[in-house]
Amino acid sequence: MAIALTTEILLVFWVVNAIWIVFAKKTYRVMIFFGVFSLITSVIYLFLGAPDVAMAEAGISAFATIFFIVCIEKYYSRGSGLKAEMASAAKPRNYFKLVAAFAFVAMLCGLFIFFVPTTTEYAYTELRDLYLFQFMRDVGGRNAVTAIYLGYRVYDTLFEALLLVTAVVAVIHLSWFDRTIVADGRHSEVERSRMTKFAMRIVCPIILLFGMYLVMNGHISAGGGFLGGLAFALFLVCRFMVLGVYDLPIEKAMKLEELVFINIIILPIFAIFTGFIYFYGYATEMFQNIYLIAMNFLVGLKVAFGFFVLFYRYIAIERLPDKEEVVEAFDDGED
Amino acid sequence: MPPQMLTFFVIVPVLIAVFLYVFFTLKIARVIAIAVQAAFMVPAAWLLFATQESEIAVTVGDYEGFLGIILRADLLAAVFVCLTVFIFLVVGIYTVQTPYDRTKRLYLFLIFLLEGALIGLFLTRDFFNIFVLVEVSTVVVTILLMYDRERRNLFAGMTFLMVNIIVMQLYLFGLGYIYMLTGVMDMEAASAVLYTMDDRSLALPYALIMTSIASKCSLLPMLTWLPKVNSLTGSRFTIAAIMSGLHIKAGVYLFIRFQDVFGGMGTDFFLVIGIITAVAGVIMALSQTDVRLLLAYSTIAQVGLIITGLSLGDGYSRVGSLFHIVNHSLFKVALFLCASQITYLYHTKDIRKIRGALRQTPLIAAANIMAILGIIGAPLFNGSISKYFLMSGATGATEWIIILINLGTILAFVKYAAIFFGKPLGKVRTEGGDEPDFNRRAVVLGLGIICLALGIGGAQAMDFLFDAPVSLSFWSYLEKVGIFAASVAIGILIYRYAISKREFLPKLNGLSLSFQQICVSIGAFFAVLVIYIGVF
Amino acid sequence: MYIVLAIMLGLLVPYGIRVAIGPSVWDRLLGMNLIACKIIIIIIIFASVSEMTFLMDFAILYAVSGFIGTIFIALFLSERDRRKGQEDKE
Amino acid sequence: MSVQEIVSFIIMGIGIAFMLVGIIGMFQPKKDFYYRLLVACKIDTIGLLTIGIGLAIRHGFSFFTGKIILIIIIIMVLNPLVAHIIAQAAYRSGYVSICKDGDSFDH
Amino acid sequence: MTVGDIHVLEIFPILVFFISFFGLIISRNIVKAIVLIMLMQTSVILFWLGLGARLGNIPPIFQDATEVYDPNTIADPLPQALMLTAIIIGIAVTAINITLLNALFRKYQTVDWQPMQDLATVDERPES
Repeated sequence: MAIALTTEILLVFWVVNAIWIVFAKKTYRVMIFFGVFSLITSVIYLFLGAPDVAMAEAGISAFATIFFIVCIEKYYSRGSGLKAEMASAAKPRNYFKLVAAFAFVAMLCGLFIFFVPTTTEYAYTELRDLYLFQFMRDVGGRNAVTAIYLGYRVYDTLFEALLLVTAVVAVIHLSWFDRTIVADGRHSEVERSRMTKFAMRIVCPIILLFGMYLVMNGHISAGGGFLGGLAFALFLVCRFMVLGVYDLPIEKAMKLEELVFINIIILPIFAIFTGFIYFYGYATEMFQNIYLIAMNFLVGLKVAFGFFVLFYRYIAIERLPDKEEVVEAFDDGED
Repeated sequence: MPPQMLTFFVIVPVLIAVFLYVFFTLKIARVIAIAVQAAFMVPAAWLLFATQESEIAVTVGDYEGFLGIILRADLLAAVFVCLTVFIFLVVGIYTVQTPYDRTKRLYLFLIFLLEGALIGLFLTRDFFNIFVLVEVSTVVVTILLMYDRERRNLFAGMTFLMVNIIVMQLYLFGLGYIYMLTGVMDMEAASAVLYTMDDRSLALPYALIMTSIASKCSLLPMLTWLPKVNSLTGSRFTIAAIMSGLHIKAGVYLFIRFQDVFGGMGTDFFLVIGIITAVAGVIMALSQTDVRLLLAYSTIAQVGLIITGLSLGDGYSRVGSLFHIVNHSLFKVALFLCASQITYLYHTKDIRKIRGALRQTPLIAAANIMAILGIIGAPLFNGSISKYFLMSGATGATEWIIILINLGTILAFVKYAAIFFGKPLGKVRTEGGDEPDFNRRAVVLGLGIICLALGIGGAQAMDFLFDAPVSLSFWSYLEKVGIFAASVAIGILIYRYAISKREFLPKLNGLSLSFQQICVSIGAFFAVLVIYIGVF
Repeated sequence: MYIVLAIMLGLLVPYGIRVAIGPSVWDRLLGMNLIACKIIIIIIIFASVSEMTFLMDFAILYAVSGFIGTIFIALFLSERDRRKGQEDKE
Repeated sequence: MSVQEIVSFIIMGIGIAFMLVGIIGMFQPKKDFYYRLLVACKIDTIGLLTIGIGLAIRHGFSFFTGKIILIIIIIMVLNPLVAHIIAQAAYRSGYVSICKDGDSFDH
Repeated sequence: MTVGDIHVLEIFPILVFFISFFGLIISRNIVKAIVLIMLMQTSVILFWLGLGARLGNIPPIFQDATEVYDPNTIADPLPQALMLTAIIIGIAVTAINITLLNALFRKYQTVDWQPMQDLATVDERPES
C-alpha cells in the first residue's frame, strides 16, 4: 500500500514539473526542470516494477541533458541569444493566443478522457501468464523482460539496433561540420579542477566494472545489453572528465559499431530464426545462456559505441567555432 | 522454400546494406547493389505465385501461439512487396551511371535500409513491430531527403522529423489502449476480440491510430507539409520518386490493414476526407509552377482518390483502388524520372520556362506522354481501368465528384504537358555529367510501355494480382471513354483561356504551415474523428 | 521502516520548492542535485524494505547518471556567463 | 525487535534528525547561494552515510550490505565533487556572494 | 487508486501528454519544443508501464526456475520489453533532431520558430 502512495506523490510532483517546463521562460531553467523530470520518471518506473526501464531512463536522461546543453551553450555564448531571450521573456505573452490554445487543448483532453474505454480491470492476462510460465523453458535466463526482447521479440530488437546505427550515421552526415576528426590529442577547453580529476579517477573503474556486471548477468537479474552499454558510455564520459582530451577516434568506433551490428543480425539468425539451437535437440540450458550472454554483450557493445560516437561528436565537433568550418560546394549536378 | 524464409525477405536487404557500407569499395559496392536488386526480383515473384491460393504465416523463432512476432504474407502483401522490389530495381538501374562523387556508399546503405524497412512493413502483422519499422523508415527518409550537403533544406527536414515523432506518439498511445482491451499484440488475434466490442469503447484507440495513419498518407489537414518536404528539399528526383511512389503507399497499406482490424468503423468519414484531400490536392497542383511540387501534389490527389475508393465499401471499387495504387506507383515514378531528365536538359525546374521538349528530346517526351496518359486515365492505359472500377462503386453525388477530380487531374497535367509543344526557349544543356544517357531513357521508356501493357491487359492483371474475377463490360467502358474525351476537351479549353494567361491562385503556391499550425491541425483532425466515431 | 520512507518523501517537498523558487539558476541546480541524492536514499530504503537486492544496481547507475547530468549543466552554465562577461567587456 | 533492529533504528533516527535540522539551513533569509550549497552538501553526504550504515546493520553480513557499502563509497566521492563543480561554476561565472567577507562562516 | 473510473496511472500520463502538447503549440523556442517532445515520449512510456503494473508491481525476475509467483502482484513483462525499445528509439530520434537544430542555429543564428521560418522560406523558395 505504501508503494502505491509513494508512486502517487511522485506522480503529482512529476506533473507539476511538466507544468514548470512549459511555463519556464529561460532555456536553462527548462534544462534543469527536464533533468529533475527524468530523475522523477526513473523512480516512478522503478515503483511500477520495471527496474530495466528505470535504469534505461536514468542513463538516457544523462545523455539527453548533455546533448541539449551542448546545443544551448552555443546559443548563449553568442550573447545575442541571451539578449533575444531577455527581450522575448520581458515581452508580455499575447494572452489571447495563450487562452485560445489552452481552451483547444483542454477540449482535446476532455474529449480524450470522456472517450477512455472504461474496462475496469486488466481485460486479458493469458498472454502475460503464458510469458511468465514459459519464458524460462523457451528462452532461458531468470529475467522475463530480457527473455522477451532477446528471445520472443528479437525481430524488434534487430530493427531497434538498426535505428541506433542509422541515428549515429545521421548525426555525422547531417551535422553542420563536414569533418569527422578533431585534431587528435587536442585539449578540450572545458576546465576541470584537480579535484574533479581525482574524484573521477576513483569512480571510473567502479562504473566500468559495474557495466560489465550488468552485461554479464543481464538475463538473471535486472540489467542487460542496453544498460551495460549505457554504463560503458557513462564510463567514457567520466574518462573524458578525467583526461579532458579528444583522443579516441570516432571513425574507428563507427566502423566497429557496424561490425558489431552485423553480428547482432547473424547470431539470432542461427540461434532463433532457423530454430537451429532450439529444435535440433540442443535446447539445453547451457546453449540458451550462451546465446543470451552473447546477445547481451553484443547489444551492450553496440549501444556503448553508439553513445560514444554521439558523445564525442557533440562534445568535440558540434562546439567548434563557426569560422573553422568551410563547406565546399558540390557542382550543381542533378541525377 | 520453408515459410521461415519470410524473415529473410526483410533481413537480407538490411544485411546487404551494412555489408556494402562496411566492407566494399564504392565501385564494387555499386555493381553488387544492382546485381542484388535484380536477383531480389526472383524471390519476390516466387512470393506472388506462392500466395495465390493460401496465406504464408511464420512466427519469428517458431514460438507457439502469439508469443513471438508473426509475419504473414497474403496476396495483397505480396503485391506490395513485388512493387517495392520492382521500383527499387528501376531506380537502381536509373542511377547506375551517376558519377562517383554523387552516390557514395552511404547512399546505397540508406536505399537498402529503406527497402528492408518497407518490405518489413508490408509483411508484418504485429502492432509494435509496425511502430518500430515506421520509425526506422522515417529516420532513413529524413537523411535521404537531406542527402546533398549543399542543397539541404534543413528547416523542412527538421519539421518533417518532429511532426513524425509526435504522430508516432499518438500511434503508441492508441496501441496502449488496444493492448489494454485485447491483451495481445498481433493483428489477427486482436481483430477477433475487437469485433465483439461496440464502437463507443473503441472510439479512442481507433481515432488515435487513424490520426497517425492519416498523417502518414498526408490526408487533408496535414496536407501541406509532405509534398513541400519530399520534393522541395533539394532532394534528388530519384528520392522524390521513391517518396511519392512507395513511402505514401506504405501509409495507405497500413490504412487498409487497420480498417480490416477495426472492422471498417469510420469508412464514410474517410470517404469525405478522401474527397476533400483529392480536391485540395488537385487545386494545389494547379497552382504550382515547380515541376516537383506539381507532381507531389498530384500524388496527394491520387492518394485521396484511392482512400475514397477504399472506403466506398463496394467490392469492385476496393479492387479498383488497389489496382490504382499499383498503377499510380508506376506512372508516378515514370513522371518523376522523366521530369528529372527534362529539367536537367533545360537547366530549370519551372514549367513556364520549358517549352518544345517533344522536338528537343523525342524519346523522353514520348515516355513522359505515355505516363501522363496513364495518370489521367486515357482509354488504352492502366489509369482508365483502375479509375473505371474505382468509380463503379460510387453512386450519384460521389460519382460526379470523382469525375470532377479526374477533370482536375487532367487540367493539372494539361498544364504540365505544355512543356512538350511550342518552340524551345532556353539553351539546352547536353554536355557531360548527369546527362540522360541510354540507361535512363531505356528505364523511362520501359515504364511507359508497362503502363500501356497493364492498360491493355487490365482485366487479366487484376485477376492475377488480386484474384478478383472482373468482367469489363464493353459498353460501360465505352461510356467511360466518352466521359474521358469530353473532360479532356473541357480541360484544354479551360487551360487555353483561364490558366495559361495569368497565374492560377498564385498565393496558394507558397502556402506552408508553421509547426504550431501543424500540431493544431493534427489535434483538430483527432477531435473531429473521435466525435464522429463516438457520437454517430 | 515506512515512517523513514514517508519522512524522506516529505523532505522532497522543500527541495522541490528550492528548485521552483531558487533566485539564481545555481540554486535550481543545487535543488536538482539534492533531489537526486534524496531519491537515492528513498531507493535504498525501498530496496531494503521489499528485500529486492537488484534495486541497488539501479541505485548505482541512477546516482552516476544523475550526477553526470548535473555536472554537465554546471560546466556549460559557467561557460555562458563567462562569455557573456567577456562580451560585455569588449 | 532484536538488538540489531534497535541499533539500526537509532542510527537512522540520527540521520533523519540531521536532515530535518539541515532543512532550516536551506531556507535562511539573509544567506546567499554559497551558504546553502555548503549546508546542502553536508546534509546529503552525512544523511546517506547514516541511513546506509543503519540499513547495513539491519541486514547484518549479507550480499545486500556489500551493495550498500558500494553505494556509500560512490556517493561519498561523487557528492562533494558535484558540490565543488557547482561552486566553481558559480564563482567563475561571476555569481557574487551577497554576504560580507567572513560573515556567513562565523556562526 | 482510481480517479472517477479511470485508473490513476492512466490520468497522469494523459495530463502530461496534453500539457506537453499545449507547450508545443505555444512555445516559441525550438529547444523547448524538442524537450516537450521528449516529455510526450516519457508520458506515453509511463502509460504503457502503468498498463503493465495495473495488477501489481513486483518486477518479473525470479531467483530460480521453480519459484511460484503470486499472479496478481507480479508486473507484466511485455510492456516493459516494448518500452525499453521505445526509449532507445526516442533518444536516437532526439539526437538527430538536436543535430539538425544545431545546424539550423549555425545557419540562421536564431532558435525561435517564427524568425527561422521566415528565413527558411526565403532560402528555399523555388527559383521563380
